Amino acid sequence: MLRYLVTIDGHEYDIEMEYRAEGFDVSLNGKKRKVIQYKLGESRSLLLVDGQSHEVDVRGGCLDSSKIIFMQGQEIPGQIEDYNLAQLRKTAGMTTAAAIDRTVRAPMPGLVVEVKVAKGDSVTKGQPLLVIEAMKMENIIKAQGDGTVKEIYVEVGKSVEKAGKMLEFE
Amino acid sequence: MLRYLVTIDGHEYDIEMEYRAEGFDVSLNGKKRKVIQYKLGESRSLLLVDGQSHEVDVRGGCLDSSKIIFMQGQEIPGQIEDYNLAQLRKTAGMTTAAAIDRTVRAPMPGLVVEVKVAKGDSVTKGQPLLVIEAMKMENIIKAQGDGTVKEIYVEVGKSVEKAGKMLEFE
Amino acid sequence: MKRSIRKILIANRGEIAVRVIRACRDMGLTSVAVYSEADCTAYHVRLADEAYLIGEALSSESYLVHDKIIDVAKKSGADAIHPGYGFLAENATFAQRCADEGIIFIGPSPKTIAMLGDKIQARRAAIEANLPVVPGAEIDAANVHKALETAADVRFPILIKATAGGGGKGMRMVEKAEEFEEAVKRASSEALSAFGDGRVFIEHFLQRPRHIEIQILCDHHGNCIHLGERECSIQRRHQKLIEESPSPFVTEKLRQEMGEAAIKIARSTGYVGAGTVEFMVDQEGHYYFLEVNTRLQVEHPVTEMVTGFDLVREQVRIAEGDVLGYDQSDIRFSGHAIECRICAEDPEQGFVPSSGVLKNYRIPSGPGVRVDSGVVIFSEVPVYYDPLIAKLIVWGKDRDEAILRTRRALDEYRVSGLKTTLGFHQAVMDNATFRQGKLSTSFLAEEYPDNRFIQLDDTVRETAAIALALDKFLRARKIAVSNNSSSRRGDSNWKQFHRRKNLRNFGGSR
Amino acid sequence: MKRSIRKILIANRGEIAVRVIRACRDMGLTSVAVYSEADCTAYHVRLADEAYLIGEALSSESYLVHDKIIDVAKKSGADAIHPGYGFLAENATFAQRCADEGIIFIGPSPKTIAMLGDKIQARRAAIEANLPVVPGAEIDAANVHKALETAADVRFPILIKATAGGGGKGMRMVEKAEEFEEAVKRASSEALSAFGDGRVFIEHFLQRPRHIEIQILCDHHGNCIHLGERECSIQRRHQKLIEESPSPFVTEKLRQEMGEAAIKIARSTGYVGAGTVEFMVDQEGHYYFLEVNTRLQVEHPVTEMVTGFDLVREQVRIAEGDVLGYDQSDIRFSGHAIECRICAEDPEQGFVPSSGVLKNYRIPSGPGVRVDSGVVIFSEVPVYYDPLIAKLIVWGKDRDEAILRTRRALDEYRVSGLKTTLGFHQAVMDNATFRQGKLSTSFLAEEYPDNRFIQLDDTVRETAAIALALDKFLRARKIAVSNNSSSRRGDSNWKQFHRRKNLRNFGGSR
Repeated sequence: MLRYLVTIDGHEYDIEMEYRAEGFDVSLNGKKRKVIQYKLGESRSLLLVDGQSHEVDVRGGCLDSSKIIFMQGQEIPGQIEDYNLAQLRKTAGMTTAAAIDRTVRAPMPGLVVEVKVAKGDSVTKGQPLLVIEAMKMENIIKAQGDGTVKEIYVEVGKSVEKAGKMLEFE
Repeated sequence: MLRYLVTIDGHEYDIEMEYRAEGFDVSLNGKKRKVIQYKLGESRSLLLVDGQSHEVDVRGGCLDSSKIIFMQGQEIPGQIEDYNLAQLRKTAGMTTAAAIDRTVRAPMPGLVVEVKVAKGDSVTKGQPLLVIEAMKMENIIKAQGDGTVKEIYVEVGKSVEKAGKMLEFE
Repeated sequence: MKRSIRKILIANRGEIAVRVIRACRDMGLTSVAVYSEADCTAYHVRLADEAYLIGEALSSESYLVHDKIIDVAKKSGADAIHPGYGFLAENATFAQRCADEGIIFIGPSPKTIAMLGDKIQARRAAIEANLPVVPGAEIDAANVHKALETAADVRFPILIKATAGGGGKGMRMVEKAEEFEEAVKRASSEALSAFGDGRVFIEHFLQRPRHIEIQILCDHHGNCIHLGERECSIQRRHQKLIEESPSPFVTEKLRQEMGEAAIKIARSTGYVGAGTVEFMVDQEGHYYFLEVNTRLQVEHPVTEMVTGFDLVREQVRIAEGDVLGYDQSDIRFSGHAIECRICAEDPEQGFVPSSGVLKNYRIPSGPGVRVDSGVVIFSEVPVYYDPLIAKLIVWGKDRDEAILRTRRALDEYRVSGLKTTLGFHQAVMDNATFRQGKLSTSFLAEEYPDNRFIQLDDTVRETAAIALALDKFLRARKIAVSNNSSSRRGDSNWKQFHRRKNLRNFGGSR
Repeated sequence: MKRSIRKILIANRGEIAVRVIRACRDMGLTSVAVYSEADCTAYHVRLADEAYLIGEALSSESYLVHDKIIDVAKKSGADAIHPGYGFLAENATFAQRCADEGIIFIGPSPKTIAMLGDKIQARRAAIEANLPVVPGAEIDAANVHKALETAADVRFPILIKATAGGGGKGMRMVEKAEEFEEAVKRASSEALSAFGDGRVFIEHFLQRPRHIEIQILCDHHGNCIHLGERECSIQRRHQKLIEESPSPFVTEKLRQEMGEAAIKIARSTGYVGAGTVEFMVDQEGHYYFLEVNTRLQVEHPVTEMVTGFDLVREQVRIAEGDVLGYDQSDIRFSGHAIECRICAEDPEQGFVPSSGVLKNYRIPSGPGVRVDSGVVIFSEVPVYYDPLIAKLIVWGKDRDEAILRTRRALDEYRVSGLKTTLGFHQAVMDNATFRQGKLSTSFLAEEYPDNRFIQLDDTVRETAAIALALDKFLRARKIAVSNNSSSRRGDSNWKQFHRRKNLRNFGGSR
């Protein structure tokens, strides 16, 4: 039997799981579930949870604690940890949250049509930083917080890839 | 420039082919064709033959001379040889045809419900040999020629795979 | 009388299970699938709200076991069972069992099923209702001598049919007395294995008849209407392959006559639910009663396309005790619909079944195109069941448009990993006799005596030849490049080509 | 006058090119595709009978270049050009060029396009034809002071629109005078880059209006009919997302009035072809003329579903000089249709465009479901063009059935590799206000002020949690087995499980 702490959409689930010949015995926050799994491919499978049918697709690296579950046309991000490790971490007061990113990345691929700030500028939250044209629409990228521009990685007239670094704050 | 002899559905094509920056120059039995190819996957591609659009899928091992081309919902078997080798072979009077098979194979997967002959029996062309039930239909397998039964590989009540050996003539 | 249905168990698999599950969703009802071990990952299991394993692959261990189906119905709290077609759809014992267990069986009463399922009784009922029938009689397969006498009375050629059966199983056409004995034995044995009942009967075989059937709907309150006809003449071995509505042969007058005949037998047998009254129609337009199918037909979608009705919804409403709510004068027909049955079969090899995994599977869509499919990409088509994997149903404003559109949709369809009847349907859509609407159940035998359907034209052959040459050419270039990568001459050209090729390789293999 | 069309060049890409190619096939005509370097393997290229490369990815280098399109038309021997929507569809210069070259442009005359394409002139025409219009005026973006005065006359809130444009491009809503200057500049610059024409005009902004439009068909012989309305109120930033026909708001009387108004402006401007007259309708049922779109609309299929017409076929017939052959009294409406635009956008991130390769792509089908898709599995969605990848169009006998069926079809749809609006559409179909038909162009802002569409329920969250735990559990078991394969205890159980797993692994990875 293995025990995990799973977080989905802000909800925590304490899951205990055991394999039986006729399916998996699952305890989900203490509620018993019978789960049958049929593989549909590399990452896709059909789950029957107490008979309820769900097609799911779990994507992400083998060792990642953050994964994405595709189901019912939706993409659901989730985190998983060994239950005991999670308890230890919680007791020690650590957090799994990533450090706050000082890097401004492109929310979409597109063409840089305007850079409204220069290196060294102080900007305030909500101030327009750049304008990107994508699919014939101009999109204004605004500052998510206050800060000073440390570096600009893009140029007007050049294209930028999705999640490409555009600008960095100090 | 490379030259091939291709056989499709009993028709022979003498094909010369050369790569150019803007597409392939093809001579097909002397007729000039401009061919552009875009890959769609491992074996599938889009061919534009003088602008005419065709989605094709060429299946078969790298070194096989016999391949299957899927196009327009059809499966087309074809053979290809180096043109000069083909000429040599023809001059020498050799044939590429496979030896006639004395083995009776299952035309479909199914359940053997009757074996109508025994080892050592002489059979004549058209004589029923076995009955296979597949998808709720009984299918009678008949002898394709005259012969003597050398070996029977199947049993009543057992299933047989597609192309599985069922019976052999001497 | 009014009983509400909230949850339906579908006692079937494949495309018809998917069809009924879709109807459940469209009505806001909960669907429960059952599946055998061969169908663990089948599309109907994936699509249903709930799914339960009921046994081994053989249908006699799963889909046909009354107890297992009833158990799941109770366990899941289903109010009703939809049997689809085949399996338990025309099984009076099962329908009675449902009634005894307090579960609604979506179909006519056990009594009606039993009576109409027995072809002899059905024939008798038709005669009593003044419907024309072809000469025929019951025979005893064990007493061949007597049977042969009866056959002579009925007149050769004759057709042997399973008394308990349907769907062409156990059916045999016999032209001469000499072939009779073997055929009766074979038909009786097939009938026994398919229906657990070896009884057979014989009928005079009409020359080049059309198969035309009438869709009926009858409620619990005595209302009964018909939804026009379907022509199902394109058959092989009594298996329908292509169906359409309206029939290119049927006039408004004939439609009305046959419709009234269908309603007459429905009324005389107390029919409730959706049903089909099948007729043979000779080339002069005389029609003869064939049988009543007490279930949803495979080809029901062509009627849906020309009438706008959802027949599964109507079945459910009738089962709930609803009043039809419309009468014959409300029924409107619009345009023309054609259905092609896409089977895992090799038409060029006498339609032998094919099974395996669908390595590629892409359905057509767009204006007027509907696909009722039991499979998706990577589905496995098991050997155990009917080879029908999907139905392509196409609507056009007239028959010509429907044919061209069907041809287009067939071209867009992509299946690999299995042999299918796609190429066969392409051939029929291009066939001049078919286009002229000159149909009969002898169509295939007359038009394609050697089972050769696929005629390659020059363009296809030439393109295939180029594709093959190009494939070999590119492999040779690849080898040449890796053997000779330091050579300067020609290299730049090759590199450029290679770069372009990569740019354009949007394939799935990377 | 009668000119026969045998071969059509489609001067477009994506789903609309596929739509027109399908119509060509359905009519037995030959189709010619053009494509940019970003579209080498696009579905429209694969589906067309012929295809020609016309330049680099940027549409200004390919799909918008008149010379290149005309060249291919001549080279391929096309009789006619279908422009789809966008690109050259409402370009009078291009339409004139076609006429000069002797190629049929499938659309109205260059003069009509030019006149109706200029929103100021179109507005004037509407006023002359006695159609109600909202207060508005042209402004000079360079003279902001003067423009602001005009804006005050028109009354805030106002809407800034591109004079030459359509499809919401360059459109800006301004609530207060302070925001006016920046908005005018931005709108004018967008208009310039999108249409090569920076002119803008302003209109009073109606509170919570509905967007309702009338489909018209007019032939060369003075016949003009309408095919009812489409309601397109579900919009964001003036981009339509969901359309339906009929409108849940429009009564038979209003339909007749608006239909007659649409025909009036069509007649007064000598309109020929398929077109759309757009109106804003306030909550009291007063309608105001908005503009005429001189082309096929993205949302034309909902009209096709409820009328049985193939609008592309009608466009071709009209272009050939055919007489309509039916009048207003022949038009019948049946049932209800809904269209969902499936865009490569992330609704949760303010609908930012998404691009990439479709790793999985499975379209729904079955009763009443149509998908007009420009992509197939493994297609690449490039960054250069409109994010619309497909349209789901669903028919039901009434609005309730259409909504439930749309919900079902959305659930069956599978896309991975890209973010799409599928989840957004699921949310709207479940929305109580939408279900009640209480629509306005403010719907999204009012119902989803924070752009959060996806609400996970307990079952989905719990199942996702189990899926994640199971994924990790199975990896752990795998590692345990390979580390401990000589251990006897527990091994047999694992082996059995492993065997079963293999048996059931029908996946694509093997």
